[in-house]
Amino acid sequence: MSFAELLPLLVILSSALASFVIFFLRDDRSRLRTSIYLGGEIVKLGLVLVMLQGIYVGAQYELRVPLLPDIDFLLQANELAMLFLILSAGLWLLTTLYSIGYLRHAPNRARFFGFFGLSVSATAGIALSGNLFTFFIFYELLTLVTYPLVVHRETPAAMRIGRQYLVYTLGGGVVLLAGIVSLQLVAGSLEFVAGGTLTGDEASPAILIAIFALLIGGLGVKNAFVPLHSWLPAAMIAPTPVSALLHGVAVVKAGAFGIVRVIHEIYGIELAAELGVTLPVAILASFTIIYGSIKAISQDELKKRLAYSTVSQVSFIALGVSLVGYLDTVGGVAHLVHQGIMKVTLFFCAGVIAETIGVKYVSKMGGVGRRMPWTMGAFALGSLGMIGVPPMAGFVSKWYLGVGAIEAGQPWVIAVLVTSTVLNTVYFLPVLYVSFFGKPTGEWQEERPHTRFEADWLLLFPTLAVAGLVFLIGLFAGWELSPLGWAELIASRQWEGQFGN
Amino acid sequence: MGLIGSNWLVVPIVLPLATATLAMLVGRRSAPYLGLLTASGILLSVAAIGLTVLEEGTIRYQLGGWEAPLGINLYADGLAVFMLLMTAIVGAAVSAYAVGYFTSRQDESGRVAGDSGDRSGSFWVLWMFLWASLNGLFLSADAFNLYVTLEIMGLSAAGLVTLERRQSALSSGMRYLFVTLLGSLAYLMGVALLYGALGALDLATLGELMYPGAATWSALALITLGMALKTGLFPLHFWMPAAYSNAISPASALLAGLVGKASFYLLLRLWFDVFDGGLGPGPGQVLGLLGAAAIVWGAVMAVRQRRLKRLLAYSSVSQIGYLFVLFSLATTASWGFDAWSGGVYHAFSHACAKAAMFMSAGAIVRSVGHDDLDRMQGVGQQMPLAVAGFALGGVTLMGLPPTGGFTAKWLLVSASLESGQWWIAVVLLAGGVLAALYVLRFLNPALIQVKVGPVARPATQNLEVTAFVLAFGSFFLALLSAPLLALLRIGTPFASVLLVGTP
Amino acid sequence: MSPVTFYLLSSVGIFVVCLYGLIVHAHLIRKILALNMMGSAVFLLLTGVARRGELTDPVPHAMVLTGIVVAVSATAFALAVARRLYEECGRAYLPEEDPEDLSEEREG
Amino acid sequence: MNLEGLLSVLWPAALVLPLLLAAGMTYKGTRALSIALTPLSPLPALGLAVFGEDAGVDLPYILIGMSLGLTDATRVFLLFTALLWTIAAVYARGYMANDYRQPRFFAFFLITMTGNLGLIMSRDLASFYLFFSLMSFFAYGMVVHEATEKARKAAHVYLIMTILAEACLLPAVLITAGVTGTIDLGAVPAGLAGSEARDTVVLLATLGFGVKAGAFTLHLWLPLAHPAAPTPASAVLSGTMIKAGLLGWMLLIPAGEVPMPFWGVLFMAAGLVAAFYGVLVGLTQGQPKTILAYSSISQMGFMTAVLGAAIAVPEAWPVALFAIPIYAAHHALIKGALFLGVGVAERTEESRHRFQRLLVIGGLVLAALALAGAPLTSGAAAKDYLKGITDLAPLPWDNVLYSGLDLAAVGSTLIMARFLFAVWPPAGGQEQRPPALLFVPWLVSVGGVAALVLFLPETLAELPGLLLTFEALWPLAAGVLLVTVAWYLDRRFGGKPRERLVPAVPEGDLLIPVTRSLSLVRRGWKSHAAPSLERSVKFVTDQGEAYASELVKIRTAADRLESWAQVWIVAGALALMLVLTVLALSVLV
Repeated sequence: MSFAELLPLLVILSSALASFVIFFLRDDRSRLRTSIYLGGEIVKLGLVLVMLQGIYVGAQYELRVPLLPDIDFLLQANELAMLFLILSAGLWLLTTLYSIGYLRHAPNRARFFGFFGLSVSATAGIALSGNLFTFFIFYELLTLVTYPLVVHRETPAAMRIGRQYLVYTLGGGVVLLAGIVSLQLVAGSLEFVAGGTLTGDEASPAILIAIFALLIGGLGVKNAFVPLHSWLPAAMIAPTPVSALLHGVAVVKAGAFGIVRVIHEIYGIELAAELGVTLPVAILASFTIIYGSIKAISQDELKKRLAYSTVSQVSFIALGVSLVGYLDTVGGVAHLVHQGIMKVTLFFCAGVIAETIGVKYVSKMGGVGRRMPWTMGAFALGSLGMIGVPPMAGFVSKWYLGVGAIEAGQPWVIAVLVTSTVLNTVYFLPVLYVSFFGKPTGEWQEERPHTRFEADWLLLFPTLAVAGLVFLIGLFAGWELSPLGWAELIASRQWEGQFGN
Repeated sequence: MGLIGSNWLVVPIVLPLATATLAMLVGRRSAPYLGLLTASGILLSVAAIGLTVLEEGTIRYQLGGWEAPLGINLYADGLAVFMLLMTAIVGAAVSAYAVGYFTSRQDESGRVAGDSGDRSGSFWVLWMFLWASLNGLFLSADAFNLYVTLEIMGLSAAGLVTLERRQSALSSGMRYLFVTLLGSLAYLMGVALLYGALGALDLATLGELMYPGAATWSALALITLGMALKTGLFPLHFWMPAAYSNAISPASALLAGLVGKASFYLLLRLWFDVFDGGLGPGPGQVLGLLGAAAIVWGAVMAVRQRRLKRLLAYSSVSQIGYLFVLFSLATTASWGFDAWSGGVYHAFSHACAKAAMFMSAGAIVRSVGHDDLDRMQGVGQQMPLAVAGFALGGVTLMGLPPTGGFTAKWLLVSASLESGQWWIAVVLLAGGVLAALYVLRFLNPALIQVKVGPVARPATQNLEVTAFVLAFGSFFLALLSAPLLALLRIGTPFASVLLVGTP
Repeated sequence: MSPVTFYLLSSVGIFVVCLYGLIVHAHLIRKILALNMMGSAVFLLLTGVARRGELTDPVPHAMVLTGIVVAVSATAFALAVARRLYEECGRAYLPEEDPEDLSEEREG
Repeated sequence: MNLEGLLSVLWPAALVLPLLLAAGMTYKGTRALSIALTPLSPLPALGLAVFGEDAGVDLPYILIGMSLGLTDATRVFLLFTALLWTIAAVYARGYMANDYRQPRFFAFFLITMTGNLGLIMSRDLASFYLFFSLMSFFAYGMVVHEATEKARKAAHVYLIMTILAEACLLPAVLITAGVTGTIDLGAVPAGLAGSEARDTVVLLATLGFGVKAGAFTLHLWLPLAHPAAPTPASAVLSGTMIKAGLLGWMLLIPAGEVPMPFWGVLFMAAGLVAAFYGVLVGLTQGQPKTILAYSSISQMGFMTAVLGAAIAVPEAWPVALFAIPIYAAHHALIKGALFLGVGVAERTEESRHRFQRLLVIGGLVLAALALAGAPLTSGAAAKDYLKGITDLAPLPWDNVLYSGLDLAAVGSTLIMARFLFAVWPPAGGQEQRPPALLFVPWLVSVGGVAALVLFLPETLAELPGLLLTFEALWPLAAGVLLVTVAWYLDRRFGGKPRERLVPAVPEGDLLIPVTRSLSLVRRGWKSHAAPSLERSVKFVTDQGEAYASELVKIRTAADRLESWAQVWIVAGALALMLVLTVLALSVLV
């Protein structure tokens, strides 16, 4: 087996092995655990960077193992995969540091970090899958390994929510599986091919549409399309690092990423447009965007508000790729990264605040801005990004989506964008206002002693780092290695010629 | 090579028989070691048989050199080896588990049982007989030998259920005994009719001579009835929950994992090798329909249970449904092999997973002293490995990748969609979600943390480890799909389909 | 009606009647007896089948012999279990429901 | 390093420097230095405005490709904007000297300034939008700074209006980029002119920038926010930031490409209404800063109306491109001087220094005269330039505009008189001087106002002809006459007619009915819609519960069925059925 074949596997295994070893360490051996874990992470990040460089200069990484008749287990790195991969691997490192601070004195850390690493491995697998079959394997694995994280607190409420989580995601998986099997029967191939595997001659349009509906319906659960979204706000019962990386990024993105793959590399944008299936997806996404925002307004619990905001924001990705245009595809794909980083920032902030001074509700955030200016500053960056204020990352995505929608002849999308912007403002600005200009409602519930920094440095620094990223990747979006630049690379290299222009 | 290779076939039958006899003689002290030794011997021989079959194709062995119809013929094709392998793996795991199980002084209800050593000895004898009969059943090439192995299997299985001297165990064992005897008699009646009509017992010969007629139809009906009873196909599963849940846990693991699969295997073998696909599409449809109903009904009832082992028993009712679905799918059409191999693959993965789950459940029940689901709080804290083993097994039941359940489900769903019976696909897929529900029925209370867990009970470390290892191993069964499916292709009744179907 | 048919019909008759007996009789000994009789019905059929051709076919006889051995051991085992059940709970009936199934009482 | 090299560094530096200083406010160690350096931060931009003609710089890696540069019109904008921010920054140092929230104020001040300068310097849509929203959102921090009830309310209204404005601007910008396929501001109007989306974009731009420019009906926030902010902030809010809206219109509306009579008329009408409305409402106000805010509305009305003429008639566009920036510069400097003067006058009230008091009064009067367009001031020239367009306006509007502007100038005189009455520093009092940091920048701004005439694009010889006209004189004279009469009457009747004739219009005028109707809607929702909604929700949940109890029934039925199937007879019957079915089917099928 050559290095090029092995590399994708190594990327997945590096985190999985580290996590696996951790399961068998006693809970109190935190130093050993941390070093193994961080070692795994650094190895993984290094491998990913090697791969990134290779992909950039045009190398091929592919691992193919036959598994079922006519179906291979296929790992394949390409530009799109790298985008998701680098997002998950990079944020994983920061989230780990954050988690170490977050769980400093909590029980069951070995289990937590173990499953956390496995989740990241599953995410890497999702990114690197070369066909829908492999994708599905990792997609379901992700469901499984995130379940213990959702119920990590092991309270009756957590268990109840864990059950809901599993039923929703497994239900979605089942539908997706039905779609994948049908696709295999119809097309005989599940591979992701630039421009689409399907030619449209395999079966009647009605069947192709039905399969598309199954695929999107299945992926839509993780992507949290309304009305399949209610697991996401509920899953906020998990510890904050989980909410941040997994439910803010990995799990929902798995759905969104799948939708990108299905539309662009299974059906191909032309066939999808011909079948008329893209518009319903766009409408569904738009509805989700608006519904999520409206629900977010009425949430007093900060994490819930952020969760509904996730519901809303993730659908921008689906919206972008389903609009059949070059620019909005770029915008949607770039939003994959942008939304991830912004949402991680916001969740980190929420976690820092809850951990440091015990404030979890927006209505009680008066004066937080004065007590924790850095944290709230980071929150401000993240929320301005979500609103789409330039030069934050969110603006860049919205710009591409909007301009692309016009170019693609779908002006109604502008209305969606604007409504979402206004609604985002309505639910984010009060948070900022209350925390910066409001008066404290009383003593903080459980204030940790004020150290040199306003909070535990392991919590604070990753937060500031991601907040800085929100700003930088927006500001330097024009750079060719920025997420946007990479998204353009994807669109131009992988899906070239699919678009009319 | 041929001589040595085919001689291997005898080992998995003779070795446990010999051990059983020896175990009666040596007593309870050394019986476990004998058992473990046998288990490893069987594993070895099965591996050897498997390699031979993979290399050289099917093997036929004539015991003592006597030819059919008088002599006893052994026959190993891909399917038989597959089942042997399943039995060897699960059997070895259960053996290891049993060693730990019987060294502890207390029985499951927590009372000190004076006769536990006694039971240990009987367990090993019965289990070795059972193993011999299972291996014999998989390797038999004629209908009457199948009856004999079936009876030995039924009797030793019923013996295992009644090992426990509790009223509930005895009465459910009794009921099980009646059912299994009735099933065997129905089967024997069918064989008698077949012999009357065709004048042969060798399966291959029967298959060649088969014609539709009153006798063969009746034989089919009787054999189906017998095997459906013994496997516990809905709605004839009435004996199953009690038998599985009241037996001691190693026995439950064997019953649910292997015994049910053996009678299913028998039906499968006769259905496609002898009856040429059930003499027409009709009967298969009935079984498929009942299988689909079983999936739903079993799962619904499993969710409704209040006791852990009954939950597992009903889960078996549901999972057995997956096996029978293949009868309505596996025809000579291009998807036939998919359906057939999917069902068989499901048997394998379910055997491993369910055995592991029963083993975990046994460890838990032993440790906390009851199997009341509502009082499982804190178990996850106390016995993480057992709960993890249970959960991993549960994932197989849900049919998620990378477990074997996924491969099976993929193949079955694929076949059902291809054959146009999409409603079966719906049931199969919904079954996975229902499985998640009943697995959570246990996990939900078990994972809840409590300040003070249930009082520490006897150490069950070994039991937990065994259960976990089996569950963990079976978790990755989908990754072995390619070699295992290649094995199944050898001597499959769908060879003609394969030539046409797959490139 | 040829002798074979006669044997066949009577065997089926006995089988069905005994099956009925197995199902409706609650007493364990009756059930065991019913099972035994069913076995005999099958043996009857087999012996009938053996007489079908010009020559007597030895194979069914071998089967009957083996079957009798099996039936004997099964009966013995069943009787042993029935006896033990009687010793444990003082009755020779099977409860229609699993006693631990729906009982509210829980161990503890 | 040659000048070009220096310039290419200066472009980004002009934007980065203030941001760096703003960042410096966050850390204790650098705070004092940052505050001290704040007045220097607009200087690079000022330098660019002076020397940076025709130059520019492209920064493709920023955002979607940032491009900075200046045109003739924006150069004027940059010039007065940078100048006023510099003056305001110095002034703010004095004004804020004793305020412990100083760092926060300066951080917002600097970022808002970056936005204001950046939007003028950007030559691409995205950067323009970036800086525009940067300015809009961060100005909130300045408005709310005093944290009084009034300031909070003002900031609240400001924020809501700003968000609504952004909600219009975002689509306007997106649609523009989408239909024109370019983000180059120089190419946008041409691309937009022929497209179908033109009217949509113009509508959205009108609304979006109209909020900032204080266009009639969109001005609700302005009379609240401008006075509520600290004085240096008021000066830049009213002086320069308000002009950003105007600039936005000029950049995005494809005037000069195609005639757009409808939009032209709308702008002209709205502008004139605002010009008078501002005056009328302003006259009723008592607070000097509020009066100035209304005056700004009125003055922006002038410019809006003239812009309207250029929108309607493409030929007028070059003239407008020349006249409007000059008028904007003129108004910006004067408004700055007036607002800053309010602060100075406040602190001069109780001073015994006669000279200083005279100086203050003199300066304020000078600025007021200039605003009213008195002869010899820049006002006369600026208004003259504006009038140059009226000839080109479509038919009835040329006269309407012409006389409208004159009449409005009368109004300006009145409102300035009202202002002077309000701000007039009383004589006598204690020994206290305004700090030099307030006084000096104000003096500079007044000097700027006075000297503005010298920088007009005319030769010195032509100036008197331009500045000493009857046209400039008569509105002033009429205004002064009216004021005198009013003053006399007021004195004569002891203020009663004023009370009776002049209704007390609350600050924010139209905002009151708007909020009332909103609260009416809310009450309606609470009393009617919400209960019925609750009822329907309850109905649904009731149905759900009923369904759940049905489910329980089904469940128990299932349990019963299951235990029934365990009865031997039932099981036997089922087995028999199975046999018969298999048999029947194998025979039949």
